[in-house]
Amino acid sequence: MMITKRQYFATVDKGEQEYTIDIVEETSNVFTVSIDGKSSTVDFARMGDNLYSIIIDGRSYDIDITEKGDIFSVLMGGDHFDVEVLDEMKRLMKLRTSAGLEGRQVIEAQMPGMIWKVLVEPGQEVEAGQPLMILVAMKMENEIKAPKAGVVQELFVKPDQTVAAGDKLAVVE
Amino acid sequence: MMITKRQYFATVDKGEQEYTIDIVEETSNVFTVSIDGKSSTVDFARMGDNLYSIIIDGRSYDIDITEKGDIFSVLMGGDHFDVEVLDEMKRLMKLRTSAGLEGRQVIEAQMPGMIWKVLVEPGQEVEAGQPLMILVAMKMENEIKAPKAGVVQELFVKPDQTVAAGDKLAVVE
Amino acid sequence: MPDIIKKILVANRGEIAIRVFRTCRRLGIKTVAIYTHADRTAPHVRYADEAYCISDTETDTSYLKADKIIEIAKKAGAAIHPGYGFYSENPTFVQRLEEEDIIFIGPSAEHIKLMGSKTGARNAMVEAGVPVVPGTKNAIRDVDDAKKTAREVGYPIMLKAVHGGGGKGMRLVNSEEDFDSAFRMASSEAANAFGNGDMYIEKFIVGPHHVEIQILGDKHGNALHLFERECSIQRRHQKVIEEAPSPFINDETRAKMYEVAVKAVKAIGYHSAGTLEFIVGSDQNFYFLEMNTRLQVEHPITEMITGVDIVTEMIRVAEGKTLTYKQEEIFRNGFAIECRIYAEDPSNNFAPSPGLITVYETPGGPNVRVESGAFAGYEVPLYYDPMIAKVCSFGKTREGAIIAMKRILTEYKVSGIKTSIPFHQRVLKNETFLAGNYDTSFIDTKFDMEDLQRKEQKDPSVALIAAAIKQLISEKISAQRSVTRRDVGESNWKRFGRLTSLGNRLG
Amino acid sequence: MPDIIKKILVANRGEIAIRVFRTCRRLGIKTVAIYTHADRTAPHVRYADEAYCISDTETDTSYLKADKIIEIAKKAGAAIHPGYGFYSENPTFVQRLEEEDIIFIGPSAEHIKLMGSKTGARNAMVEAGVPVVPGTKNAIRDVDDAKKTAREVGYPIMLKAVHGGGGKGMRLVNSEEDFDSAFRMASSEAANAFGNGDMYIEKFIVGPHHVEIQILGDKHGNALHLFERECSIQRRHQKVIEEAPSPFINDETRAKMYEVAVKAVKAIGYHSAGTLEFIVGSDQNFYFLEMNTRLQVEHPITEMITGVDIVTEMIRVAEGKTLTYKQEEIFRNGFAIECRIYAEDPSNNFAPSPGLITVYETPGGPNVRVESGAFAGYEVPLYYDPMIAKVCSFGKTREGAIIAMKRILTEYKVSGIKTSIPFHQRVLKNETFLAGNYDTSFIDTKFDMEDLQRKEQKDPSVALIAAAIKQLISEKISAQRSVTRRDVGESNWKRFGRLTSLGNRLG
Repeated sequence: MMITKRQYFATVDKGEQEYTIDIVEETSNVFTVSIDGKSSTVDFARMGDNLYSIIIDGRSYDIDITEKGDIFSVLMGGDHFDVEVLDEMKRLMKLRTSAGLEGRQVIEAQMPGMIWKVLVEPGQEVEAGQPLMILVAMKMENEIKAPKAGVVQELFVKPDQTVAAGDKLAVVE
Repeated sequence: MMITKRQYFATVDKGEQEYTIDIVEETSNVFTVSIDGKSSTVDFARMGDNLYSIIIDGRSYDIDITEKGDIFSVLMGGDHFDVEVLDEMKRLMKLRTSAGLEGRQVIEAQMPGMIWKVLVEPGQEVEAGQPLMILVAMKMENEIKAPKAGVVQELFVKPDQTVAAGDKLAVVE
Repeated sequence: MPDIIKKILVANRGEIAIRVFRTCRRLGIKTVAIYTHADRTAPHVRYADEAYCISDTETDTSYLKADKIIEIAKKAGAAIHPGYGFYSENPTFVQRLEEEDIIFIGPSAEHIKLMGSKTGARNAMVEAGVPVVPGTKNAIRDVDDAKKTAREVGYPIMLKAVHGGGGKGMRLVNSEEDFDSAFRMASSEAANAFGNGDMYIEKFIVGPHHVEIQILGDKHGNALHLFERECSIQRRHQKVIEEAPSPFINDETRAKMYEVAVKAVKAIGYHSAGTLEFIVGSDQNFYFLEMNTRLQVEHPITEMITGVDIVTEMIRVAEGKTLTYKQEEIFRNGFAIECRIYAEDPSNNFAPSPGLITVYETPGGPNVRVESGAFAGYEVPLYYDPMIAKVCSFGKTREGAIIAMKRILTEYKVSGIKTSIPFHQRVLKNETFLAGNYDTSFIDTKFDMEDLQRKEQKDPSVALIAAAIKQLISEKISAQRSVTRRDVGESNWKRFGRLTSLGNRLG
Repeated sequence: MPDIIKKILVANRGEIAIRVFRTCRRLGIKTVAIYTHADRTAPHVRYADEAYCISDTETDTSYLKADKIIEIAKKAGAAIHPGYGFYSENPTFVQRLEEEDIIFIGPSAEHIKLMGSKTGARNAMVEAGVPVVPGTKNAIRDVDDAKKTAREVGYPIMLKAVHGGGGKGMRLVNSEEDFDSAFRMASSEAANAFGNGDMYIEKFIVGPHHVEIQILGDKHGNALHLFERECSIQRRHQKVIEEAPSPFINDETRAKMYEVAVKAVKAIGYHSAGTLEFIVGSDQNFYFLEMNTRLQVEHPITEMITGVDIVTEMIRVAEGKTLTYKQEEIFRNGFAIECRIYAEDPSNNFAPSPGLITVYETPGGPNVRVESGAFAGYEVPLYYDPMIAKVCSFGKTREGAIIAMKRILTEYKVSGIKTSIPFHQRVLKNETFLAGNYDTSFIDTKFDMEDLQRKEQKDPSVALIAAAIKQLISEKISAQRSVTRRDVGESNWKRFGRLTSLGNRLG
């Protein structure tokens, strides 16, 4: 069996602190994971679609991991962590893009639903927090607000359109 | 959408009676099924791996269907039916093989387990019901018996070997 | 002669349809489900003996199809139970059933209508001797008269706009000296907002609790109460946790509330199950708010502390029978708590989270009751209420019920969508909640979002480890994908097993 | 000073490990699981706070690893609960724990040893005034003496071979005139079979019932009973359905049994949970069979009718505390039934059915308790007991518990493996069972295989329709497979959804 080694850089809940993680796959299911040099033996087993049993040096955890790109939403015992895990290349790319595109905000749907009303037009100036449109899901109205002041560059949706979580709704720049 | 039509011939619990079934897929999920000419409208929806919700002319059934080749093990409300469903070609083939291979019995494992003991040798004459081997599963010993008198032609397993349900164990002819 | 009900159509969906079907299955009554196209795979459809689609088109998601429902019920020979919501408090629908000679498992159209009108309900209750929130209800014409009323009602009082709503044109007045200026400002605000400056006076309830009394009545003049439920834990005016009995009211208040509730039910001749909602002040005074003329979401906790099956009683009453019990045969045993599980993401401001449920493990063991409308493989639709289940715990003491619920929630696993389970877990750790000393402002004032964000486990190491390994496995699977292609058609679970071992073993 | 237990290792697996962990989680006690390589994905592993593998190799499936278990318990600082089976009645193991200063949550090694010996147990019970099955136990030397004994014991009697077993060398004697010939034949049969023709006499119990009394004792001389369980529904000497209380014994018998059980427990100074098993004849006479010095599989039904958490009491007793309750504080409320769900195929002579569980929906609603060791995605291993879960129902009456159980079993969905659920559904419809009038011969004499084969639904139309549509869909999927290939790596459930719609929509 080939041994896999990887190094990742991770942040938690969009925090400042960056953790360096080194992983070695020792045998089937068993990994050695070091976080900033502190090493643990980890037995990792899948229980169901997103459900995992993880044993770290004898501690047993029942964890739900939802993967969305490089962001892992980790739910354990009522605690929720959003962990971004990047390898060196992705980390470099991210540093570059976040420098370059700061002024341009792509607004994505945070939940699936139906666009009930669109309140702005392309070219319109908006303030930070100004509602752009109203999305209805499960009998509740949700205002989609401008994350910053700027001009509405693009609108990707129309009223009565159904959207999935993650669909692009608008661009404010 | 293409409409699918099929004709099948079915038996229940290895019984004598043969049913002629005509199916037409009307729209997505909806079928018209005739059994010996008696026709019903059927709404068929999958709920889980083997779990189906079937609505026949307004009657709702919660059914578990396990498929094994052309035999469908149907569990509904505590009732269990083994239904063999063949098209015309398979039906003809079956009639021929059962005539041709009557004397040759392939014994398959009815359950997964471990072969604990093999009690016969190739070439040995056995009586109907004579134990050929003992299979252990879940702390229970299960005797595998000769389905008919004959000679052990082949043995496919050895002691301590693990077998899956459906694995060939022996041939008695 | 009582009508024997042999078949029941539940004009509802999800957990409450299943709840009613459970009683039917126990009693040997046949069941009929209705469903929309979007709900074809909802669990109430396969639970029922019969199921009929009521959608006109594939995109029609409405359950408000009186004509179709009536047609189905007539054809099937079924009585109708409305559940909650939808047609449950619609007098026109009930009236039509009466005309069509279909048994409605609920109160009469008149009672629904009476209690559906705020004024009608208030007047009926005042007549029956039930206390209501003191005040005038009429527009203030003379300020001195109004002050006299305010003195009688007792400060603090609220000045409210007669034509108001949405919190505007309201002013809290703590003492008489503030009355004049408050009245001027509120009246002018109301005039601006609603084009009318008329104001009325209502007593302001300090530390308000939402306490409700479950009642049952039959058509023979019998009525009884099944104790109270405390429903003060609300978020956006939605109840989220209820408990029975109330940890707040004292036995004297309890006894008084039971008495007036039963008296009122008898006075108006109400039959079937119903609930009188009260606002109770920190001084234990209680005032009628409204009466719900239906089975409530939170009825299971009452069933758990009394052993009474409320749906069975509703069916009996609809058949014209008397209630199974007399008041003196009803005993309260222990404490029960209900958590409403919503398909919402508590870590993302409770955004709705519909979608495919991939893992669904419900809690087991003792002292638990789950009323669920979900299962693994179920796609929670966009179109309906986000409540997917109710989970209830029981204990000999309140503390016992709480620690049971904590244990129970740790066993409730839902993947694929987000649920409010972590929110409930936080509430169950909040000190004000544990002390049983909360009012309706709890979520806003005592349980702040910090409670929700706070982590039991401050160290993120385990999460980091889990995420990093998952990333490694995902990378391997994509690498694998680029070199291999697999057949379609193998069992879903076989494939799942293979992917798992692929993830675990490939190196 | 009592030892406070802060952590518990359960030297067991599956549902009983989880059962004990549930109480620990409620009490705030940390938990330790042990597991074999084959059980890495068993649910008790992820339920615990800590988990340690005890397998020496990948193929080692044994849980009998005293050295490792002791080492883990010492390192973790945990007390040990044995569950049932494995080390639960092993005095050597318990002795070692006592030596190693590890708290054992169970009785003392001496009591286990005493009750593990048939003769020792019998003598101790006789001494404590507990009735045992009358007979000689010594080899018959003189036929006339033996006849005298038989007369005293009362016909019918059994002649049994002293060195016998497996049902051989036994003879039922109905009256004295048959004694001589029966003795000659049985003795000669025994001589042939076992090389020794010695025989003894035992009373033959007509219509025997298996009734057991649950007891609790502490280290301070307190003992109490938690009423009885009726366990006469057995298949191949395995209990399959138990109920509490017994529908058979009368109140006089009940009272006598409770009294002798508690007296016996006090007489021998037993502590922790235990069960006295009795055989009760159709004449209501009862005789001690054996004492189980452990938590029993069927303890939940006793918990349901008493509200006592037996595991909590075991932990208290192990800590040196007194029992929570006095006898007069224990009340019996209602009826409870347990069905043991086995991974066995009742339509194939109860062949073991291990394998991957693809759908696992446990029953919800009121009056149910599920103790399960399975979940969707779990592969039931070959190596262990086939019991995957216990499901219990509660009712105010026995009939109520039975109809609740019927409803409950219809909601229990397990796909991928076969289970004994349909078998239980048949038993619950059997008239002898419903009458509560069964003895230990029930499965063989009253519930024949015809009961099992009989179908509710005689018309196979629905099954034919279901199978034919499934065949059509499978044919389409294989046709599709031969023309398309799909990527690996998509979500398991996404793929499931796609396959479903493929099956449903492709034409």
